Amino acid sequence: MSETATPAMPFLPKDYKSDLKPIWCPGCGDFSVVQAIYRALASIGRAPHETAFISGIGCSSRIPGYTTAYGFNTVHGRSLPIAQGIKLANPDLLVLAAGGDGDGFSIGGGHVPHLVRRNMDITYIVMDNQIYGLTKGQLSPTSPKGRISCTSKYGSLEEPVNPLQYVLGYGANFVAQGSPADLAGMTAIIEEAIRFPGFAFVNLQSPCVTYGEECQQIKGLKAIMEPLASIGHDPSDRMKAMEIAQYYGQKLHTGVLYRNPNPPPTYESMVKQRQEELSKGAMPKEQILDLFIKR
Amino acid sequence: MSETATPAMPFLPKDYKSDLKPIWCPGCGDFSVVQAIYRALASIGRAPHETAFISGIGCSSRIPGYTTAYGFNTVHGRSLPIAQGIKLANPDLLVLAAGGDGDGFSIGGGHVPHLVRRNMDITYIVMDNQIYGLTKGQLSPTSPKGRISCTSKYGSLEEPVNPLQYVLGYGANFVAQGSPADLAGMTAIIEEAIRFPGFAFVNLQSPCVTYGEECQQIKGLKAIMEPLASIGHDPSDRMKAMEIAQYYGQKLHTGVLYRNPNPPPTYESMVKQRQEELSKGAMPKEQILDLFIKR
Amino acid sequence: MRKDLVFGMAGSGGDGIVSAGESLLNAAAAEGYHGMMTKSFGSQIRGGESSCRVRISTEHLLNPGGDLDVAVALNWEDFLKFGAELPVSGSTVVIYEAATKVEPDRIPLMGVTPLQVIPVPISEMAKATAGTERAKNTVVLGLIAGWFGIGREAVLKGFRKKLAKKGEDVLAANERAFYEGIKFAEAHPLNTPMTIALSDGAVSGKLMTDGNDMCAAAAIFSGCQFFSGYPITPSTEIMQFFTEHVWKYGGAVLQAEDEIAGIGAAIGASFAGKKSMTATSGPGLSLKTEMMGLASIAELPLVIVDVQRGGPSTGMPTKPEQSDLFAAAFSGHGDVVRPILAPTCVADTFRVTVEAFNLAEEFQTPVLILSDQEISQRKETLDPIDTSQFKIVDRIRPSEADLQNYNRFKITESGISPISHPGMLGGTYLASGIEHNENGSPTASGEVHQRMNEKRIRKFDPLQNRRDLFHTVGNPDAPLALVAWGSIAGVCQEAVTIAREEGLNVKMLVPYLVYPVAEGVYREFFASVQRGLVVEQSHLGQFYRVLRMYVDLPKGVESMARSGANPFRPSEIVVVLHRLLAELQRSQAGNLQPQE
Amino acid sequence: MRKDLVFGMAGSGGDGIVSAGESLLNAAAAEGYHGMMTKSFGSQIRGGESSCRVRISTEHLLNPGGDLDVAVALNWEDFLKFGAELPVSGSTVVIYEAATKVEPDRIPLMGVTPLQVIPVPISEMAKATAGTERAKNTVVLGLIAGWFGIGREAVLKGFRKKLAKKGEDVLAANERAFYEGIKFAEAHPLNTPMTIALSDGAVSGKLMTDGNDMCAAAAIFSGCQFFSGYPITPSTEIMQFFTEHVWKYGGAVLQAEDEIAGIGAAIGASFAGKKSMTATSGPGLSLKTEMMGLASIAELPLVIVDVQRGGPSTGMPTKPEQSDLFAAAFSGHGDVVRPILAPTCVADTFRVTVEAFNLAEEFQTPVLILSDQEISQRKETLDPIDTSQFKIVDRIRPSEADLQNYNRFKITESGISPISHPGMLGGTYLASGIEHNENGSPTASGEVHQRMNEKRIRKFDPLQNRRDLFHTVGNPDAPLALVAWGSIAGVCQEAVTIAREEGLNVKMLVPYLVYPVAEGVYREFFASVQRGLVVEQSHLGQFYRVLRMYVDLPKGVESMARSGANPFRPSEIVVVLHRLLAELQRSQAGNLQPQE
Ligand SMILES: Cc1ncc(C[n+]2csc(CCOP(=O)(O)OP(=O)(O)O)c2C)c(N)n1
Ligand SMILES: Cc1ncc(C[n+]2csc(CCOP(=O)(O)OP(=O)(O)O)c2C)c(N)n1
Ligand code: SF4
Ligand code: SF4
Ligand SMILES: [Mg+2]
Ligand SMILES: [Mg+2]
Repeated sequence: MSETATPAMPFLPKDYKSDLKPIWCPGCGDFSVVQAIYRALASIGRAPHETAFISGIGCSSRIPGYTTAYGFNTVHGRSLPIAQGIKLANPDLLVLAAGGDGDGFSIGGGHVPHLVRRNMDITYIVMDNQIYGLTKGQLSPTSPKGRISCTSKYGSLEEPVNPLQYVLGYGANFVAQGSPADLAGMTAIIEEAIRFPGFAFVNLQSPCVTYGEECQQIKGLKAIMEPLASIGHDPSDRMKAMEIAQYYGQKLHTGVLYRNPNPPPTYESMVKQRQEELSKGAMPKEQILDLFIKR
Repeated sequence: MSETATPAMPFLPKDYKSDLKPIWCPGCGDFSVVQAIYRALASIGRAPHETAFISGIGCSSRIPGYTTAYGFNTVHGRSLPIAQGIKLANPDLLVLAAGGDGDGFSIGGGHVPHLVRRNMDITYIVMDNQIYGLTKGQLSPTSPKGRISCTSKYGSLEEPVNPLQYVLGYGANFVAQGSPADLAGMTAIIEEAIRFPGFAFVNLQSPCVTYGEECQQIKGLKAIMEPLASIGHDPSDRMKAMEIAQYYGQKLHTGVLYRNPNPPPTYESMVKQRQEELSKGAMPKEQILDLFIKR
Repeated sequence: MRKDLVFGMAGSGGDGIVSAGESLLNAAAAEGYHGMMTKSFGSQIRGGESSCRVRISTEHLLNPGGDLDVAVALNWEDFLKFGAELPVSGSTVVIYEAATKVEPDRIPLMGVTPLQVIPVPISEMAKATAGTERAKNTVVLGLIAGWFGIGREAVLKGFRKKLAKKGEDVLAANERAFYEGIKFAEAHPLNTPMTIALSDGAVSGKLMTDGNDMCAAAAIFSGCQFFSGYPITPSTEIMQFFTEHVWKYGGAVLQAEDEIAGIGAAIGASFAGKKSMTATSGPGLSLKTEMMGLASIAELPLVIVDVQRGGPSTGMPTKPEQSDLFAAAFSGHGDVVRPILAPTCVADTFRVTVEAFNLAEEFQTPVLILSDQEISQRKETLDPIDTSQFKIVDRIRPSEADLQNYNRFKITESGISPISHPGMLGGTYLASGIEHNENGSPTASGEVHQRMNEKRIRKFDPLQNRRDLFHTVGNPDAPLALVAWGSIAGVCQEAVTIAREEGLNVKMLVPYLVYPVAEGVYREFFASVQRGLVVEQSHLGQFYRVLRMYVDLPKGVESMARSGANPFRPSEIVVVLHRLLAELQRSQAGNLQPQE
Repeated sequence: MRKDLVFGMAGSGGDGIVSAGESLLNAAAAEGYHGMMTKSFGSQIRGGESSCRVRISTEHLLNPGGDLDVAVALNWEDFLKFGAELPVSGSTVVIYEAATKVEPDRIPLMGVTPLQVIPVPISEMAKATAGTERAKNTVVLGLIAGWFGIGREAVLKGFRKKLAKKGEDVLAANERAFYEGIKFAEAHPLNTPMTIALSDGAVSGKLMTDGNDMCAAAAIFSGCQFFSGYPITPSTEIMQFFTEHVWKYGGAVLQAEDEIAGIGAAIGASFAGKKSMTATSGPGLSLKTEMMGLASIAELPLVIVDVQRGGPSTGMPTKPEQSDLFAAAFSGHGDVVRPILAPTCVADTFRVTVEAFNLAEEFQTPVLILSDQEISQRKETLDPIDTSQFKIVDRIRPSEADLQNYNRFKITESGISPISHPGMLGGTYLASGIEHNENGSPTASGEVHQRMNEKRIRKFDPLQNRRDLFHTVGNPDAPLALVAWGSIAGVCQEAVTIAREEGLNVKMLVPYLVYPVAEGVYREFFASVQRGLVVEQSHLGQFYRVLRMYVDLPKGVESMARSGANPFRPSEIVVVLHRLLAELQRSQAGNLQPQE
């Protein structure tokens, strides 16, 4: 997000709220997530129409429709490639991507490392409820081993995905975790992620009240919550962040796990530089066929 | 691989070599890889017809055709799902999967973590030449940043994938690296990987003589080679393995990076247990419609 | 006395309208009736609108019916959201919650005057008798028992089973609510009584299930030992059934990371020698496109279920449509033929699934089953199926002689080559998606490519003669005809019955084998036909177009096609048949050829 | 003196046969001839067999020719691997390496007696003059200059440019080898001299390029500022062109991690308001299936290139075929129409690509360009193209008034709704693959679904009248006809020319708009037709089937279809045309209707 494009005119959280009534189950964690996003966007202050909000498919992926940004509710698992095309086509936009744990780490899991290594300035928020909500309760990649669900009648046989460890392993420069169990903290994390100049990943443990287990509800999450600030974690220490990430699923560490103090240049900034260099003295596109003239 | 199925009759490396003449470029590193595989298989001693060798598409993915195993040269990036179906359908088979860096970490990258977390006893060998060989020299996910290729005329803008770090991050129980720059070492690593009871990952820096850069050829690789044994690495130390993995691309660490001294049960062993438990007293399949009788 | 009653009920998610429907269906089945139930929901996971349609009959049912005989609205807003799915007509009795405060002559059904409109203080009655509004659905069941004579005994019996665990109090409260409903009905008799004839059906041994469970059970019966797939509405229940039962038969199931891996693992299992299956719905089918081509060229048996929903893209996940036919037949690059079978109801899903496995094994090919959201999720009562009647086919394995110098892709007379699998001594070969020689080795020869394409397509020739995969109704010489596949075929069949009762000489063809097009079957069927309809639920009339590719349809045969979630009703079709007959008579009178 | 010569040469990878072909083509072009060159390789990356075909003519060329006039075999094993791609006939002069020790009357071409067979000690001559066998290809160029009169000057000029950096020695060695070839030719004159007429073509300003580069250049000309895709033979060069040039025009290119991401990013760029493109070949097209549906329902402009190769699956990556038509038109679940355009040669790839962007923008839809391996990789000389003649279309943006109460998916008379993009104040909306209302909000209403399907398909109606996207040849009243699309159209066009020279009254229709089928255009074209052929390179005759879906073909129109990598030759088609004429005459004599 280029700072220069930020207007002086202030926006309120409600300016980012659309008229569409959420159809989430009463009590779903995603209600808090969208509130946090309204607030984070307001405090950043970019106009809604300069924001593109991309998602896949899932309960969580309905979120762009509840904002006044340009929204794109794409197909299951494909928010990230589409978000990258948007960012490259217009780097001045504030680009958010969001979706569920299944959307991001099952069907969409192949796209994550490539966005990370391209380091485009896109913020990716996963509403990790450790279940497939929209399709009514199947195993998700983050469901714990042994979890009984309608597709694992006798318990899951797989180790869960560890989103934090994966994304750190991909070399991300900003990795954080939050939860509706701490609305203020979650808002602050989202805001910081958006402000971070480069790719930023936020995992949110957002309870599914309908298909989630007891321990994944707000109360359960609060019981295992451990704010990183409270344990004096230094977010510039990548190896330490990796170690903490191993507790995913046992503890809920909230806050910034890793923030690269010297963020590398973004992909789009390198593209811009290349465009500037190469467009100098280029033949007009109307004459591009001259390239083929045999001399 | 179940040990009990191993026959007493010995096999020689040539018993695993098929009549099909490799069409790799003269000098291609993959020639050494297939030799190493013949030898490793011979010393393990399972019959070729009890071995299933699955690949995707790429120069490297031609490898199953050069063996006398049951081979399946599938489609680009999909060797792992297919290998898993084979293993679950017949856990007694020795199942090998192999392919290129593009096959495994670009188009197929989304499948790797899921095989890792399912921990089936499949050995996955990547012939990492840091380029797309078959399609004639495009950028691969492991190509270094700045690499000039026919799809990066002014240099790549992306950080490369780090296969070792990724797979360790996914929680693999066996991760090793080798290279045709050390044929004997490579053979030993492959053999050890196959013998490991559970998923095993082997990254092989195998030079592409046609599209590879100077520093990626045997000579260049030898110059940066550092056998893990020579630096006294303890392969049971996962965090240390993670640290070493960071040198991917700068050094060529050969040997076993990580081997879980207490390998967890494989997926197929849990499946077997479940089958045994549940088949007891089950109604014959001819009567399965009785489940729907309204009483 | 009627033979048949169609109930449609709607309310908000918490109203338990679907559970009332299930109780009604169960009660009717217990009393020996035939029954069918479909459900429909809004997009919300919880708390949105929900509805069901229950049809009860003294005879075997083919479809969930057209206009409602009885409409129950717990609130109007939700009821109206279902639009054409719950059509009220001049012969409908409308029952609704009096607390909505809508006057009976002001109910929001523009242009329709129902047979009778009855406000009932349903929630009040629930609270008064059971102490909670949640018993509203029980009151509704009482009303239905009272007015329409269904379930008086059986509903209560069902409660006793269902509520056993919840204790005597709950049971008693529900009984009170139920009787309160009956009492109300008795106190307010209908203007025109609407009771259903006594059932003559057998009471015991009847099955009750939906299309997804039936499909999975049939697969296991066929010897399927491997399923892998990725959840997607409305097909997920197939995988769920496998995760519960397949282990018992030495099989395994894998919930894959996506649809590509889902079909991939199933292909792997087939390569390893096991019968295998994957199931999905539209978006997943699209993702499986590349892998379907692999299975075709590698000649591996595989059954793929596509439970159609509204498309394109994410589209309408909870609504049925028949618009995946193009994709099923033609998705994927290159020259490929993939057999497609389609059930028309829950009952024949069994037969179709068994046939799909048989064709897959016989022809070493992926076979698609095109079901749809309606069949897959509707519950039907069915007569017992004698499974011993079904033949199970296994792929042809190489003989000792074949294995002497084994050529996996040998060009045989039938085009089918004996197939080995890992573990079989002497049978090793290279399977691949690359064009290959008879022994499996890759080739870049155009001649080999041509021969192999020819082999892979010629092998399906016997399907042209599978007349048993078609069903015909009516007089073979009829000049008027209908063709329909899938769930809409049941609607058409009812239309034909009505039309024939009204004196029209009309016949009907139902293909279970939808593709490849068995040209001879259609040619014969159309021989007598001068006017006809190809009826389907897809905007483009996909089946009509596919037929045209291979069959010269008589000029008077038209496409009758509409997007999904707007099911044709038998009456609509009958109207068009009358129009066609009139045209035909006019043209015969003037001795004109049918117009183009 | 001939107007036209077709050379075919083959050798092993190191023989430099392709580079000789390029020198010959360049030389011919420099001398003012029209030229065309195709290459073909075995599966090896290096060291396998390789071949090329160079056709040189005094007139504009439509195809790379049928039987060879001149065959050059550096060794027989490799030459034979190309089979029908390098057909030798009774009028071919065969030149081959004497070191192969094959007697001239024993060359391994069963059943063919060439016009003349000449063994030449090519490698010996190379070693003797240039000191290295690697100069074999230069000797071949000398032989060609000597015998056929092409490139005497221009080849040497080309050497000077090409070898400048390698120093005088290398240049001199090559000159010696070249003259040695000429000397040999002069010493052994042909039995029947075979020189080509002097070209009358303009020497300067001619373009030379292949289909992939042309496509990419046309895209940039059309204002395309974003490309993303994944490498795949034979389409990769399109992406490569972009990576070199698009930055200059403020654009960007992304090599995606797979084809799904490739089309995904392109859809994203289009949503963001930029013209964008992706390109692939068969397997990649299959993978893009789901995303194509998303672009259709979200109504986003996008150009997708599919460079067809042999299928199904990985198939024959380096050979052309026309078997992706079904996939292009019908892949993907749900009711969708996607326009498909196809070039027939390198020259019209420009026009077709510009048109593809125009249609994509006008109709807010993905548009497919179906090219094939041959067009994409064959080099052609072409006359300069006046780009100022081309109109560039941009998507219709919402007006101030539209933005007052913006409905992105407004149901308009044309079916096309003004489209905003991020950054546009007042234009925010939710794009989605879910069925939606006019304002973009999700819906589960069957009625809305039906209206939206109708809108999304009705908007293509104007394509029915785009007669400018068709090309006709011959007498409009002809009773005999050909229809062909894509690269085979150039072959057919030559067949028509020959047939007409032979007195047949035959005409031809070439569609650049392949789908949707413009029914009226075909109806008009077929009005006079009693016998005809739909010619294509796909085993299933996909185009013939697609035509049948929408057009009642005259009974005498047949499918002439064959798998790829076995291109039809003009002479084969002419033979069939004669057969059809004979049948027609017989049937007219007997006053019979054409038989079914
Ligand atoms: C290609 C495709 N596959 C499957 C689906 C069905 N589907 C929709 S959402 C979903 C998963 C939902 O889980 P998650 O991503 O965790 O989101 P949540 O609903 O839990 O927020 C699935 C499997 C689909 N719409 N498209
Ligand atoms: C779906 C699909 N996409 C793309 C291709 C083209 N393709 C074949 S191999 C390959 C990459 C080869 O690179 P790698 O996997 O690293 O193997 P290598 O040839 O280097 O051994 C590509 C892009 C294909 N065959 N199928
Ligand atoms: S199902 Fe779960 S995730 Fe979906 S809306 Fe309901 S509570 Fe939220
Ligand atoms: S192109 Fe490279 S990877 Fe492929 S065969 Fe040749 S050397 Fe090996
Ligand atoms: Mg979830
Ligand atoms: Mg590679």
